[in-house]
Amino acid sequence: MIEASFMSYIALALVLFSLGIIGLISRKNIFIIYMSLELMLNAINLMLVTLSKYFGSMDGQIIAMMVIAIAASEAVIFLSLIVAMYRLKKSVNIDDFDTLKQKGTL
Amino acid sequence: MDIGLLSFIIFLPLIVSFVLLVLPVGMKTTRNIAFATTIVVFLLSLSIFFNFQLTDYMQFREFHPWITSYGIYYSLGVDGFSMIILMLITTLIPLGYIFLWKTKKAKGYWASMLLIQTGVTGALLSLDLILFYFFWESMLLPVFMIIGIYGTGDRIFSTLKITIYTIMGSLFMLVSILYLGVAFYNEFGVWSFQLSDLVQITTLSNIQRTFLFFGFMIAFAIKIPIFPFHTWLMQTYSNSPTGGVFILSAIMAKLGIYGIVRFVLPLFPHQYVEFAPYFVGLGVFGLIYFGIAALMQQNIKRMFAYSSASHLAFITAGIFSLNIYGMTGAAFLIVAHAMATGGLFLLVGTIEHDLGIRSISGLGGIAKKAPFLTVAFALMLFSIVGLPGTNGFVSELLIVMGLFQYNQYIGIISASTVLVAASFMFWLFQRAILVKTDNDVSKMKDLDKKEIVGIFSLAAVIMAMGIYPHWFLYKIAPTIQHYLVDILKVGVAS
Amino acid sequence: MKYDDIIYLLPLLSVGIGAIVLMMLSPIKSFSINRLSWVAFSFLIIALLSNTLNFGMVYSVTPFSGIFSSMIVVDTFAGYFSSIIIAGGIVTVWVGTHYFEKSNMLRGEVFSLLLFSVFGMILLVESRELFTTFIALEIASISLYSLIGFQKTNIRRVEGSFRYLILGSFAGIMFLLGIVLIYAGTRSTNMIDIAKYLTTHSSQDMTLVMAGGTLILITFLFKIAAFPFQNWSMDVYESAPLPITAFMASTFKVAIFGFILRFVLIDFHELKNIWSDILFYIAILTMLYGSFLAVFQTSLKRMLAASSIVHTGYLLIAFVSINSLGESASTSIIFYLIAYFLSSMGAFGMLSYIASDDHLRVTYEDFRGFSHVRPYMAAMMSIFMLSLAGIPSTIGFIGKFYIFVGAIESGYTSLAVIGILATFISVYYYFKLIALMYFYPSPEMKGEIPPLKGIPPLVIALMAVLIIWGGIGNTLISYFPGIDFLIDTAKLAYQSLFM
Amino acid sequence: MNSFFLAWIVLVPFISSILLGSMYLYSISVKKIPNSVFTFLAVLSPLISFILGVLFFIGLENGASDYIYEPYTWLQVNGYIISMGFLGDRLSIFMVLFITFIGLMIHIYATGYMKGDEGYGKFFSYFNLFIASMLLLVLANSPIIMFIGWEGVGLCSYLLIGFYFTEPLNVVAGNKAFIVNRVGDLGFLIGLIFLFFYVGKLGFDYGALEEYVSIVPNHILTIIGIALFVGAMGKSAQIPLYVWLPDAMAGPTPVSALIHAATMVTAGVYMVARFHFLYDLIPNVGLFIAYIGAFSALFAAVIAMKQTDIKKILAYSTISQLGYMFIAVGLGFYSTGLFHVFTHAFFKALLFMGAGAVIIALHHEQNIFKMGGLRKKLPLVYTVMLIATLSISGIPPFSGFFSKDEILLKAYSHHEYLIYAIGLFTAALTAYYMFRLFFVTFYGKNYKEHHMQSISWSIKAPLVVLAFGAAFAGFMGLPDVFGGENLIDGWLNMWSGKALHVEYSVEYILMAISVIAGLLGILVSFLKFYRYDFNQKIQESGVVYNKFYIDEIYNFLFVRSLQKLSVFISVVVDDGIIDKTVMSLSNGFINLGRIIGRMQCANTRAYAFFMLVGLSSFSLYLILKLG
Repeated sequence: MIEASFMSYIALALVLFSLGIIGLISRKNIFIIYMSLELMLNAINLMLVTLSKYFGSMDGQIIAMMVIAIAASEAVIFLSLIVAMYRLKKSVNIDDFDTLKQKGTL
Repeated sequence: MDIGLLSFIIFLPLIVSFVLLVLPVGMKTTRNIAFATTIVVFLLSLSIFFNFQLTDYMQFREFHPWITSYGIYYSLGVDGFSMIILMLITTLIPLGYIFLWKTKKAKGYWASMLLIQTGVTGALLSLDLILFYFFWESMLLPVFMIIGIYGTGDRIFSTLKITIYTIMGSLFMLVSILYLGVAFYNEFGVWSFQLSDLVQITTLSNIQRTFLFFGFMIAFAIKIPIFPFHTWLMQTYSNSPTGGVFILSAIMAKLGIYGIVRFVLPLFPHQYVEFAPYFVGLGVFGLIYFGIAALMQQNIKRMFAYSSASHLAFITAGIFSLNIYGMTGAAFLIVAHAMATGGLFLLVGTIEHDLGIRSISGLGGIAKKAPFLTVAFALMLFSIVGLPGTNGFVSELLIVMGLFQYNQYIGIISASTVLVAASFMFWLFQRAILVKTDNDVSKMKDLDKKEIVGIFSLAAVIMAMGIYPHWFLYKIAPTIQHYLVDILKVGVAS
Repeated sequence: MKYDDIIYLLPLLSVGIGAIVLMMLSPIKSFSINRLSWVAFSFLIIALLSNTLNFGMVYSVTPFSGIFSSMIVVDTFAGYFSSIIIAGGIVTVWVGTHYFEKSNMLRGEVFSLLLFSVFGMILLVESRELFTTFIALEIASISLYSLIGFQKTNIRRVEGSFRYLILGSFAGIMFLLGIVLIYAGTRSTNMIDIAKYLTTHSSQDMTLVMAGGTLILITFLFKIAAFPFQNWSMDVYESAPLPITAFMASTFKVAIFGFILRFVLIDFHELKNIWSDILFYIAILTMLYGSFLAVFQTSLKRMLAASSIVHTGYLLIAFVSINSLGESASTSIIFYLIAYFLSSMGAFGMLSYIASDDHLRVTYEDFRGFSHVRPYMAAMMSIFMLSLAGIPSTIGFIGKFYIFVGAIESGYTSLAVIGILATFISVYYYFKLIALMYFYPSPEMKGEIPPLKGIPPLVIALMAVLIIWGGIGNTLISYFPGIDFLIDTAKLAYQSLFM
Repeated sequence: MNSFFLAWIVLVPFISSILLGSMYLYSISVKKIPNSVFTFLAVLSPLISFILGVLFFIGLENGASDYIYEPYTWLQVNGYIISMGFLGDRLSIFMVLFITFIGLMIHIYATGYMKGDEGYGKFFSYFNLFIASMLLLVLANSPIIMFIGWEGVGLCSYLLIGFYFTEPLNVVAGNKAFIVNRVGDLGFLIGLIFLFFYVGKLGFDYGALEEYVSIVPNHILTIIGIALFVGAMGKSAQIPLYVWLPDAMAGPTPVSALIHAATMVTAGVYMVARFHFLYDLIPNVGLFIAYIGAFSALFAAVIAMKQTDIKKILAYSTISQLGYMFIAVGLGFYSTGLFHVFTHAFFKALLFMGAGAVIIALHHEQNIFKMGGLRKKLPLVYTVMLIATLSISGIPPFSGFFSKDEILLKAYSHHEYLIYAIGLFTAALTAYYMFRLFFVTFYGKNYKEHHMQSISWSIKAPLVVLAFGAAFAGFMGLPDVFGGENLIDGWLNMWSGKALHVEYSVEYILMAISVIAGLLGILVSFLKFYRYDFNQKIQESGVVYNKFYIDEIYNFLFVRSLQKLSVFISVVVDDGIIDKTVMSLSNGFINLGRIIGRMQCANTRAYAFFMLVGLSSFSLYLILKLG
């Protein structure tokens, strides 16, 4: 019973994680890319929480807290950079930002 | 740490050149001090020559730990073979200075010359393979600099080309050296890159040895150069300044030969014997091939490049002839050719200095303006074409004998050496020096006193070596005997 | 409260405190960049000195194990690596000061961020608990992201920073996932416990642990820019301000290797063999890709970035051979890291110093005839190039020597041969710069040679000297610490891992 | 007589040559040295050598054994010693005597001939050097040492042919001489090396060789014999290597007299005689040599008939006479050959010097058809030339008759009738073309008047001396038919082994025939040229006049093709193939890099995708690994 639910939680987490990866690769919008990264992080959090519940120890959940904190700090940089990029190019399409492309003979 | 004679010979130029580079001294001072240094080194090497015992052992050994964790030692030594080359280097370089005297080059030029001397002597005297590689690579940098900065024509391309070409070869050699070291470690449980230790390796299979053999040979074949690896030579020679081409032709190429004898021969005796036929063939082929190619060259340096290539191919054939005639002859021809070709390049350098770079057809009528230069040129040329009475004849005779001993037909073909050089050298002499043309050679000046003394003393040595070769040869005889009997186990003359 | 523990933690603490103090000071107008740099320098030097207190001995302590529950270990290994990292920080500070003063795009906060990054890296090599490692990694990386993108008005910087951010956090997420899997497999995130668990339960199925380990390895490969994960490095190196590039290129690699060595040697030494095959190919591909990339670059910055990929390949050679011979391989990695640190730090530092001193030089062509204008700088630059190319009489040669010997010794001769080929190709693009600097007349008018003023040139010159000394070793003066000394200390560091 | 002085026979001219050379360089670059100094040194050194030679001669006459002097080991390799040795036996001393004597004469002659030439000192430096090398050649006790002299004389001839080196033609002629000689030396060297490896190890001086030569297998001996003879072909200008000698006349006339007539070109003959012990064992090779000689004699004579340059004519006649010598030595009659060498040295030197006198008198005019009627103007030259011409045409009692006739006689007696016939015919031709030269030069009608230049005594004196030699040297080899006994044979008797088996009656007839042949030739040329009309146009064309186009053929076969090959190698093979391959490898790598560099597309999602690929490949690997 618990086993089943445990596995399903894990499965859910993995599904979320894969969604995140797919989003990261397929979507063009900067925000959505950022969100899919967050999605992956949260999938991992879900895993952690599940595991700590399964092991009956707290440290998994502590780690999850910390992960959230780290995600928040990353969010700061993300948002500030997104703002800066939008200011410069008036675009949120990630493919528009290729000023660093390798030119054959620069 | 006590400094032995050899270390002194090696590092004196290095120290002096650094001091000169740091101190704010002018070009002239730099030149004079550098010259004095080479003279000192020459005297030191003389003392080595006269204190040299008549044995096949390494003498004047020096042995200090360097990188103990990998058993890399700073170990030097001299045997008969390297002794004559040492004498050659230390004799030729001061002469070179005398002739480069009036070139208006910056002090960096003279400093680099000193660095080169350190590099070549170091590579010549080191008995630890890593140490050898160390010098072998580092002697390339000053040459790189000299050609690149003071060269002419497409100098940058050619200096990059020679550098990269040579480094490619030596990197293959490096892999082989490391492989040997590891093999020694696996067998004996201690690290060592000593030549005397590495020769004791028994575990390597024949295939491995063959690969390693070629790893070494590529490095030396590029330096010498042996047939398919020679194309850098022509561009480099024609674009180098006199000093650079002098060093390259008279000394560095010879070090390639030396490397084969010093390292390849004792490390892979079996492969050495096994592949000797191919290298003898390549050598004799190269002798004729390069000789013919030289015939129609328009640029003197380019022609000399081909001519050196031809002679070096001949030397290669000699050292692979596996008998005492060929080996002795090769050793002797190394010296003979270095002297003659070095002298020739220096003389051509003075011609270029006075008249500027010209094709052969742009010269002519120099003999009337510069009789001393002409005589000196002729003497060097006689040695190149192997005229009896010069050391060139003795060495070529010996090599031909060696090749004959090796195989009668090869010997007969190789005897054509008496034709090859003569065919283009005399023609060059005629067109460039003797015959009066309507080219303006009024700016041509004759050699000054220093140069006359220098070049004619060289010529005197050349003649002496031709008239009384025994006195110069008997010191290296035991060494070569040792190579053939104890290492290759083929006997002095099969 | 054990005071000697404080001694051991002193490097970490002083860097961290310094970071905070700098953050406080930076808004104050009266504190010019120059002053801030002195502050940063003093904190870093304290850290470095406190590292040298217990230098040359083998030790391994877990300070305040009660508080940190032995998440942090301070041993010779950590000391060794953190010294390199702090040194990198110092060099960056000195070189950077000059740069930041001239180009007034960055303000005082950079030093604070820099010290935070250093702090993260030290923590990275000292942490013995996986999640702490993750935090350390994030600290180091996040401060780097912001350093790169600090100049908000420059699209290149912002874009590079953003790309690095996305990919970096993606890698971080993999790292985290790896931790979670290992946690799932072993119920612990402490390396010691994990190792214990693996040794005791060696019979059981280790799939989870291996998967987790693989994910962590991938992150490591990402951070050192190994083959399939290398693309970011070119863009980021190019977009970052030069001192920051120098810092990243040289220091971050050291830190990451510090961590992965500890991870592999302590934690996974039971089952590290599983990766050797794929790492073999990754090493080859990394070297080849780097060479291909570097050989046609015209921007010096990009060339150095590409060549750093090649050097990663060399390091991976040693990393592959770590299975069969742990000590000598890790020794050679450490030694090569020092060599590479000196060379690349010198090269990038020189670039940034030049960029700040006279007009900006980024492409090869800008260096045409450079030796006539700035002979000393040209000489130093050539030394760095030679060392990167691994020419004898520089430390780069000795480093390559160890790595290739190790490869051959552990039977990976093919790796050594390919490494040699990469070296041979590298000669081309390194010597091209020397040729350009020396063999051409300078386009600018040749005035008298301006004297080198300030500390940055001294620092760079010091590194050049060290490179030469590390190449020649102690042939000249037998008692002076030479190459052997470096090797022995590296060995000590290795031994301290297993206490 | 102390054998130590053998070395000094060589050393004296050698040292004086070096002295002269350095003095010359000094005088042209620093301050002038009067010619008298040069003259003194130059003439002194051959004189000293001559005196020494005479002393050794006396020593040998008094029954002393061969002198051998070995100062030092020249080369010691593999335990085999080649020592720098001098051998003074009857053969070498004989050679020394006439070399130094004729050399002395020509030196004196040259002092007059070269008067006022700016290269005076240089000339005598070379000349002395030549004497030294020639003496080393004949005195050497080992083939290797002999080879040193052998090449030395070649070098001197190169230097002297190109004496006026500002003129391209001279230098070209010099090069040609040197290269062609080198071809010969190649053969010589091969022969030496064979010899060394088959017997030389037992000792490489002539004594040892003679002792052990019998151990060499016969086919090897044949190779050695032919190879050595190739050397002789080069040096002594026999078919097919004769081409250099006519061009060699570009040098000053004394050079032609000394080197290209009297001494150097006979080195080949001397060499064969020196290796008699070897050639005695291989009669077939000897026969081959004889035939080569015979054909050379005929061929050269034919060419000589049409030449107009006085020196060229003499050059071809030299080739022809050398042919006679090779007939003799080839058939094994070494002393006979050397006898002819001896007489030939006199009359040919005399001819050249006379020609030289004429040339000087006419301000360096060499075309005989621009001369004529010089009999009145140059009575002395006329007389000596007449003697010499008669002598070469084999008219008794002049020296040429005895030696040449003896050769023909030996050929006949040896039943080589073809050779005999060729020799006889050639004798007739010789008489013809020599008298053609003589008549055209000294007689003829309505030639234009020349303004003569006076001839100094230093030129005339040697002419007279040599004229006596040319006239009476033959009596040294007076055949025993006339109750004389052949001094040369007697002197060199130790190996003129083959006895003569023809009766006196036959010998008389043969003599008569050859004399008649000679007279016939003279008669023909008398009719054609005694009253030669200088107004008529002489045709300068035709196969014979152009020497059968041999030079052109050689030029096409060897020189042109080699030059083409050279260009091909350096341009097509080296630059075109090898270097291109090397460069294209590196460029290809760089271009490949450009292509691969496209992966740096600066697209974040693509980068992420690459990472994902890496990730999945890792997981795949892991799955495969764990099974």
